[in-house]
Parts: sequence; structure tokens; C-alpha cells
Amino acid sequence: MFEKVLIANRGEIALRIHRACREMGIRTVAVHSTADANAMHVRLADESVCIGPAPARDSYLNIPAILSAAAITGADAIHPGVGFLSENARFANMVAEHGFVFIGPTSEHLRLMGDKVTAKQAARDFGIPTVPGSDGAVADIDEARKLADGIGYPILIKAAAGGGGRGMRVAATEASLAEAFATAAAEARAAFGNPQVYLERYLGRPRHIEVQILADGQGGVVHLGERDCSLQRKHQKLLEETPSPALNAGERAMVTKLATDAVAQLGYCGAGTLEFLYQDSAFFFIEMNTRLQVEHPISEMVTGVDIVREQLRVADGLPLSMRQSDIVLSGHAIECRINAENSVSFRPSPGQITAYLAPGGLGVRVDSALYEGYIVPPHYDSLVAKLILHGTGRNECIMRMRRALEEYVITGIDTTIPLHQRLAAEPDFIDGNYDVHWLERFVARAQP
Amino acid sequence: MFEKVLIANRGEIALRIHRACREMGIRTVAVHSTADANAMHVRLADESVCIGPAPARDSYLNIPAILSAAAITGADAIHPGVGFLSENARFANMVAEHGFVFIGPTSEHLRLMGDKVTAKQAARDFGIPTVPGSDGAVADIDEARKLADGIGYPILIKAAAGGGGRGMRVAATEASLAEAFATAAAEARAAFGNPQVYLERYLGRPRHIEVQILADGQGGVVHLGERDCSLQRKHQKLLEETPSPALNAGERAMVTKLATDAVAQLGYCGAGTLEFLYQDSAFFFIEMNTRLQVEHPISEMVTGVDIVREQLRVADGLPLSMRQSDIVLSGHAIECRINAENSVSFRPSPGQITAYLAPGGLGVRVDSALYEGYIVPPHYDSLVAKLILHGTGRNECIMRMRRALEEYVITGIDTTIPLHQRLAAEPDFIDGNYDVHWLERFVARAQP
Amino acid sequence: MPDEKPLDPTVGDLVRALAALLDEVNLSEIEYAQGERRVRVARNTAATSVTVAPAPIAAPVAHTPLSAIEPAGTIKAPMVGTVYLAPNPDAAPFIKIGDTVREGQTLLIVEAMKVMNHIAAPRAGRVAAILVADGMPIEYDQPLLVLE
Amino acid sequence: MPDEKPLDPTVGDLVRALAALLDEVNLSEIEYAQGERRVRVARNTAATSVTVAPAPIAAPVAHTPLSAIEPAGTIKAPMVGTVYLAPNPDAAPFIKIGDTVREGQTLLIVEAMKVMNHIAAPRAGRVAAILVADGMPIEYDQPLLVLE
Repeated sequence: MFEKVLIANRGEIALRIHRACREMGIRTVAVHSTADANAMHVRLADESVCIGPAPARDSYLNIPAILSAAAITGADAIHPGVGFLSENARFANMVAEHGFVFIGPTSEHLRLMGDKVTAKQAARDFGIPTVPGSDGAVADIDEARKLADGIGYPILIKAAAGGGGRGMRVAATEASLAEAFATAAAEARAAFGNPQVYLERYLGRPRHIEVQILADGQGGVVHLGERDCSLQRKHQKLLEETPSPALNAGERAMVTKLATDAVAQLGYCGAGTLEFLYQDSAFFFIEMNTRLQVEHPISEMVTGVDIVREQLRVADGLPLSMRQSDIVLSGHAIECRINAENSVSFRPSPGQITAYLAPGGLGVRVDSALYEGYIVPPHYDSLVAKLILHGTGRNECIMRMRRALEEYVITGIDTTIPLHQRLAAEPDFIDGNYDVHWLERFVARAQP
Repeated sequence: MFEKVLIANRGEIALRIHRACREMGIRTVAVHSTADANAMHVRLADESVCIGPAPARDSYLNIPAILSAAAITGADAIHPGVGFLSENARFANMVAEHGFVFIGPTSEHLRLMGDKVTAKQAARDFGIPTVPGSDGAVADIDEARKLADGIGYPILIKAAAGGGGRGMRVAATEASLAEAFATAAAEARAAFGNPQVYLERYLGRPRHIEVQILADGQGGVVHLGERDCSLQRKHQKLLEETPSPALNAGERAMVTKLATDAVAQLGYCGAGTLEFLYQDSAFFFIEMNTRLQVEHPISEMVTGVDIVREQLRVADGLPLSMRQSDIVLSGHAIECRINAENSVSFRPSPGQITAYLAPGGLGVRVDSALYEGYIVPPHYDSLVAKLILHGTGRNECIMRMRRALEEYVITGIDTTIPLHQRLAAEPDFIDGNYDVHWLERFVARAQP
Repeated sequence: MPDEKPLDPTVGDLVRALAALLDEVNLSEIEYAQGERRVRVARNTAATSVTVAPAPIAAPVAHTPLSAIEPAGTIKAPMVGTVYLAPNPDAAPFIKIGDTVREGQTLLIVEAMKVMNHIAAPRAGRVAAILVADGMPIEYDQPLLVLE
Repeated sequence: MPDEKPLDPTVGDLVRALAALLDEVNLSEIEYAQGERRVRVARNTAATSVTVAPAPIAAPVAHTPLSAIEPAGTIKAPMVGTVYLAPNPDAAPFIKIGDTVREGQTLLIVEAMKVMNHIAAPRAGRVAAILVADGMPIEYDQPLLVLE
């Protein structure tokens, strides 16, 4: 096993990786920006190297600095964590070229899944449905009409160059297709200087369901069940749970089989997540994340599998330490993302922590790099803590979430704790009755 | 279910009970001495009542004050916690007489198991072996010789009125019995004014093995496996683990069956623990604790069962929420008792906590009422935190223990954290090679 | 709540306001929390129960319990129980504000475990304040009245 | 370690003492921790590696990293890498203490990613101190030398 691992990340995920290393007897090197000199992952690591100034592009995204830090500390391997360089194929290549092990999949797999078009094609090749659509720009309304019949209504018309909802229209039936098509094309031209649009089946109330997989590239592939990450605001997940309250056993078996079959065919090695939209008992592949995910702990809670440990093992050429038959999905788990932001306005709230006390007791896990006196810097992601709850059932888990949120003390900054408390009291959430649009409406209700 | 429960205890165990209540939607009443006005269980409870001055006899042992507090707050039930009044049959009776529910077994069972003589007799009646002995004072050396043949050597000769090792001798064989008998009797007379002695089989290197049971008094009886609590200093447990590294599957099956059969025959209702000495594949009953135990969390970690929740359920007349076949013993768990005392001299170390940061992450549970600024009062037990680790195997669990101890920050007072760190590095501990005498020798090595 | 029971101004006013509201809208209980302070007022047929407990903590810093606001000459509860200002519901109160009492004179009764405990004046003095209401539950060490 | 490289006295003395010990008992690495400070000295065939990292925390209070002890006129490392005081192992060092340097003159080299980066004097001045040793790994912002 590796003797020394450099952790090319910061915050709670750097601490998460440090903990897995320590428990395997591996020495750790923390790299950090000047803004993070007092961060917890720096304090706990065996060695630390300052790699640049506060802006991420000069430090956590600074590939030469990270490789130099690995060289001067004599690290064997580099764990990229989440975000930053974790899905950067060029970085993975350079890590290998400089004689270190990249703790993640091959750069080929990073590249394949890093491009939405090739990723969707790969999924289709493996027999996984994607959202039906036009596969490219549509020339005119006649072609659109023909394609739409094949895709099925309602139809979403989207600007090819688009984003942010502009150049986007929904046609509920054929009757409204022509007008919607014309409007979307006109908006697309106005907004992006390009009138090209494409078509896609419109999903009105999908859930975001993802499957955690682990593979060793030696034939070993397992899934750790699915996660329901539908509670999102501006495409940022706020709360994740497993199992999904929406799936039945047959759907669960189907989607996990889709994921493991694809990963096996891919010859993938590492941790990964296949993300799907789910509506009316159908799953549509969106993308594959070829790295650790923020919400990985809930899968750990219901399986007992240490995902980071397995990442380290397979990166070192070892097989997975379990087979699918060893994995029992037990109980229910929820993760509350605690962000340094106002729970109503979502205004970022960096600053000094004046008091900190994490909840404890049965079924409560806290992954956080916060401590009293720590200054949350304004330069990075606002995630400062993950409160992870485990219970024998969903109701017990939600009750535990309430009592743990009640105990959690973080003062000096605003956090999303009050938002999670409102959520825990909300009938739709308690009933598991939500889709990817639900949270936006819920938070809007609280806004002045 | 109860609407409001009064918690007649303090410290981490009061917080433990509060948490279980909150997760069941039950309101809590904290009672406290003047010294505990700022304690965490008081801060978190729905209501609190000061019941007396700092000394426990005037507050936590003050039965009229506790019953009055229950009356004025309208509590339905009283949870006695651990220690204090938890095994007091008179208190259990008075609680019931005043119209509250005592969360614990019947006063008859408290009384039966509270007396060492009746408890051992009951155990024998249920077919559980006890340490073979003379069942009372031995008249003279002739009687001693006859009895010793039946009991088997080595023989321990103990003062009937004794304690603390005085009037105690071991005879390895019959050859040394007469001299040992005479010496013990002489010492007993000198120390206690009573020369009576009794005989018992001497166990030179026993382990302390105990079985956690839950019973609902309606035919439901389960065990949650055994705990190995052999690491003791002055009869105080320091570290507990489950499963015991010393038992094989057959021994485990045997001792858990002994315990559940006895509890079923007893018609017991509540949580309880049967304690045994174990040596050379044989188990000898010592006593039964008719209450929650400090080390209960390790059994929770390997079974997922919330023991306090089950206590509340069965006290309210509900059946246990599981059968034995639902319980899977999964992985390994260790509890480190963090006491406010010097880790070498064991001098108590009350005082103000100047910094506090509990470890987090996968497989780490902390049960503690500490917080920064809290003043550990000098009046009570020195246990201030329980660090509970869970892993898929014993080795992973010990590695997790090391990294969690490394992260744990408690400043302002001395704690036993350094002792646990020394333990985690000790080959005998790592090999699971210890008995009830081992820790005394280990701590003696560190003493100046 | 009658005016002659001057609680600490902020607490007293709060309780009074809540009690008035209780009447106004015909409730049996109101809970009110602000910052570290929480007050619950409730009314059964017999008595108004006032329980002051720490609110779910905002921060684990030492707070000053309400019972710590105490003038000199304060007589504190020797036990947990229910306080009565008169020997029986129809009788006149033992004392009223402004009374001069002699040492050993009964000031009020604390009922605990069905026993009526007479609380006697530890010394002679003038009753400057009565800090509890008839039928109110009290905790150990809670200020009962002020003797000048 | 030669005397003309005056590190911060406490750190310098510590490193010197450890380096001497390293030689004395013929080791390749010594780690030493006291309080919040930890020093590791190691010697490969080529260079002596000195990594200073915070020790496992005693308390999560803001500590002063060693790099914060810096006199005015300190030139700091613009990148992570390995520092060289001379253009090649056999050559004379670029500068020595007491030298007067002109703006733009090479002071030392930082090797990062196999590239030799010449670190030039940002202004003219006299070399008051050299805070790093030849072949030493350095982190971003680490003080290299003091120009008066």
C-alpha cells in the first residue's frame, strides 16, 4: 500500500481523505493556499505544503505547484478529492507522467465521461436509456414535427448554444410545437446569436437518482445502492438520502443493474456515480461522475463500506475488498449539507466561527473541518459541514436529523441549518414527495 | 408513548437518554444540582428543574426532590440512567406509587439481582454456573480441605467480612491450604474483627464477559452479543469491545443462550446485562445489572439497535421492536472511556474546558456532554466522554481508534486520552491478549 | 396577574403579557422564546404554571439563569415543589408586600410529596417583594421573596 | 550546516542540532516535535530536506506558522519547489551574506517540474540573510532571503 498520499483538495473532503489514510497507516501531505494555512486538514496532516495564494486557480488548480509539492515531499500518490482537479484528464495524465499514482480512474475514462456527448453515447452503447431527443440541431419545423413524434410529447425545445433557461420552450402537444419552436429559435438568436435548437423529451417532475459504484478494473464491480439527490437549488444538492423514498425494489434492482453492467463493460477502475433522471418508473442517464462525491457518506452509512479506503485499494492495484453478495443495504441515511450561507437569502457568509459544537450520539456522523476560531475564507465553495444521519428506517432517520440539527452549534456565520430544520418539518419532505423542482418552490416561499 | 420523561441523571448518560426521547417525539425534563445548572443535558432539555445542592445525596440521590420535580412538570415516566438511583428498588417502588412509570425492570427484579447472594442463587436455579465456592463461612481447616476437593484448586480463601484484598490468600494445591487458611483467618480477625473466611475457586487470568439483553416481559427476549470488559483498573472499566477477541462462535452461542434463557425464565422486562468471568472456555456468573450500562453503545454499533429506545418502548408496555432473527452482529466496536483524570497518576482533574473538538467521520460516535467553557464539577464521576468506534473488523476499529484519539481536543483538564493512545500501540492489546489483571500491570509500567 | 407580585421587571412583564394573551384568546398554554430565554405559561383549572427553561442553545457559553437575578435579602426555596401563599384556598395569604414579619413566622408553604412544608422567616424584616405566585411550581434555590 | 545561513535563531539552532545529530549517529531522518512546532530533518545523498509542518494539534487555536516570522525586506518563494543557491553543484553560490546586489540579478534558483526558475532581485540591496539551504524543498510564500 502507498506510504504517503498527497491530498490535492481542502475543507471537509481533504479531512475525509486524511482520515481514510490514517486508518490505513498511510502518511498524508496536505497542500493548501495561503488562505488555508490554519485549516484542519493542514493541522492534522503529517506534512503540509503551501502551494499558492488564495485564488483556487493559483493553488488548488495549480498543477505544477501540486506536482512539485508531491515531488519535494516524496508522495507516492495523489488523491484529487471532489471538484478542483478531480475530473481533469490532463492532470491525471501528468500525475502519472511524473511517477505518481492518480487516485481515480484512467484519464481515458475521465475524458470519455467528462464530455456530455461521448458520455451519453457510451451510455446508449451500454444499453442505458438517455432522455430521448434530436441528437443535434433541428433544421426546421417540419423536421421538428417528425422527430417529436418519435421522441414523444411533451417536448422541450432548447437552444443549442444555450443555458440559463433562455431559448427554452415546452410544447405540451403537437398543436403548440410550431409556435414553441419559432419562439425558442428567436430567443436563441437574440440571446446567443445562434438560432439553432434541439429537441428533448420534457420531464416535468423528475427525481435525481444516482447509483454509487466501485470497480477494481479486475472484474470486481459492486454498487452501494442508489441515492436520491432531488433536493436541489440552482443545480446544487442540499440534502441527499438513501434509499430513495420513490423507488420500489424492482426499480432499484433495475437501475443498479444498469449501472454495474455499464461499469463492468467499461472496464472502469475506481469509485464512480451514474446519475439518472427518474420519472414514471423510467430512468434516463444524465452523466457519470468519475470521482468521489460529496454525498458519498450516506452510501457508507447503509453499507458499512469505506468508499475512500476502496479508492485507495484499487488505485494501488488491489481488488475490491468485497463482492456484491457481501453488501447488505441496512436502514436509511440522510446527508444535510451545511453551507456558510444565509438560509433564506442564500447570501454567502464567510467569517470567523465564534462557537462550534457538533452533535453526537447514535447514528450521527459529522464530516466537517470547522473548529472554534476558524475563519471560513470567502474564496471557495460554501460547504462547511456534512451532517449525516443513519437510522433503522426513514422516519427514525428524520427524527434523528431534527434532534441533531437542534444540537448543532455554529455561530459567527450564517448557515443552512435553519433551512434543514424547516425541511424536516415539511409534510412533502416527510412524505418523500418531491422532485428536482420542489426545493426551488419551497425556498421561494420563505423569501420576503 | 410517553409524552414527557424526566431524566433522573446527569452528564453524558442524561444527554444519551434525552437524545432517544427527542427522536421519539417525547418531551424531556432535566433535573440537576446547582453545580450542573449549565450542563448540556439541562440546556437541551425542554424543561429543567434544580433539585438540590451539589452533593449527589442532596440532589441526584434525593428521591423526594426528584418525585416533586416529576409532579410539578407533569412527567409521565422517569428514566434513572446509570448509577445513582438506577438499581434502587425502593425508588422504583416510590416512582410507581406516585403514579409515574419507572423506566427499568420491576422492583422485585431490582431487589433479586441487587443482592449478590440471591442473584447467584437465582443464576444457579436457571442453570448458570457461578464461581464454585463454599456458599458461606468455613468452620475449620478440616471442613476447608473437604470443600476444596469439591471446588477444585487453586483455591481462594476470602474473609467473609472482607474487602480490599485483606484476609485473602490463594492456595495453589492442598499442600499450602492449611497455611493459607490460617493466615487468611488471622488477617481477617485483625482487619475486620471477624476471623470467618469462605472458599472459592481462584481464577488467575479471567476475562470479564457480559451479555446485553433486552426483554419486554411479554415473551420477547433478545441478546445483542457479548462485550469484553476485561480492561479494568480498580474494578473500573476503561475500554470495552465487542465481539470479545477471546471467544469462538461456540462459546459466544453458549454464553448468550445462558443469558437469554435465564432472562426469559425470570420474566424480566427492560434492558439488562449478565456479567460473567471467563477462563479456560468456562463462564461463571458474577452478577446481573438491571439497568442501562455505560458501555451499551458498542452493542448498539454492531447491531444497529437503539437500546434506550427499546427501554422506553417496553416500559410503556410495547413489545420489543425486533426478534433475535432480525439482529445481525456486524463488525467490531470499541468504547474508550475518557475520564477527567491524569492518564498516569489517575488524579481527578475537574476544571474548565478551554478548547473542545470531538473527532468525526466514518465509524466514530461521541457521547459527551462537554463543550468549550463548561466546568467539569468535582462532585461526580470522572467520566466526561465516550469515544465509540465501529469498523468492519477489529484491526480497522483499532486503527480508527488511533486516528480519532489523535483528533480529539480536550484542553483545560487532564484526560485518559493519552492512556488510550498508549493502549492502542500496545502489542498485547492489539493481539487481544489480556485478562482482568492486565491493565493494572500496564498502567503500573507508566508510573514513576 | 395582580400587580403586587413584582417579578424581575423583564420576566415579570413578559409573563404578565403572555398571561393576559392567554385569557384574551382563551388558550391553555403559550410558549415564547427569544434568544436564550424561553418562557412557557399555561393555565389549568387550578393554577398558572410558569416554567422557565433554557431555550435550545444558540451557543454553548455559560448563561445566567433567571434565578441568578436576585437582590440581597432573598429567601430561596429549600426544596422542589409547589408554593402556596395561604394556608388554604379560601384563607388570606400568610403575608403581603410591606408586612413586617418576626423571626420564625410562616411566610409560605412548599408542598413536596404531599407534605406541606411551612417556610419560616429566618429573621425579622419587612416583606419587600414576593417573587412567586400561589400554586406555582418552584425549583430548588429559586428566589421566593425578599425580606428587608 | 555552515554558520553563514542564519535561519530564525530558534529554528536554525534546532535544525542545526538535529542535523549534527543526524551525522553523529548516522541517520537519514529525524523528526522532532514540541508543542505546536515540528521539524523533520532528512539527508539523502544529494540534499538535506527540511519540512516544517504543524504538529498534530493540541488545540484548534490559530497558530503562527514559522513562515510568519519574517523581517522587513524578506524575499519570499513565488512557487513550490527545490531551492538551489548555485547554478550547478560545483559552482560558487550566486550570492553570499553581505553581498550588494543590483535589481534583476539572480539570487537563487527554484526548481519546479524540472524547470530551473531564476529568482531575480526585485530591487538593489545588501543580502542581510539567506534563510534556505542548498537543495532544500520550499513551499509557496516561504521566506528565502532578506535584502536590506
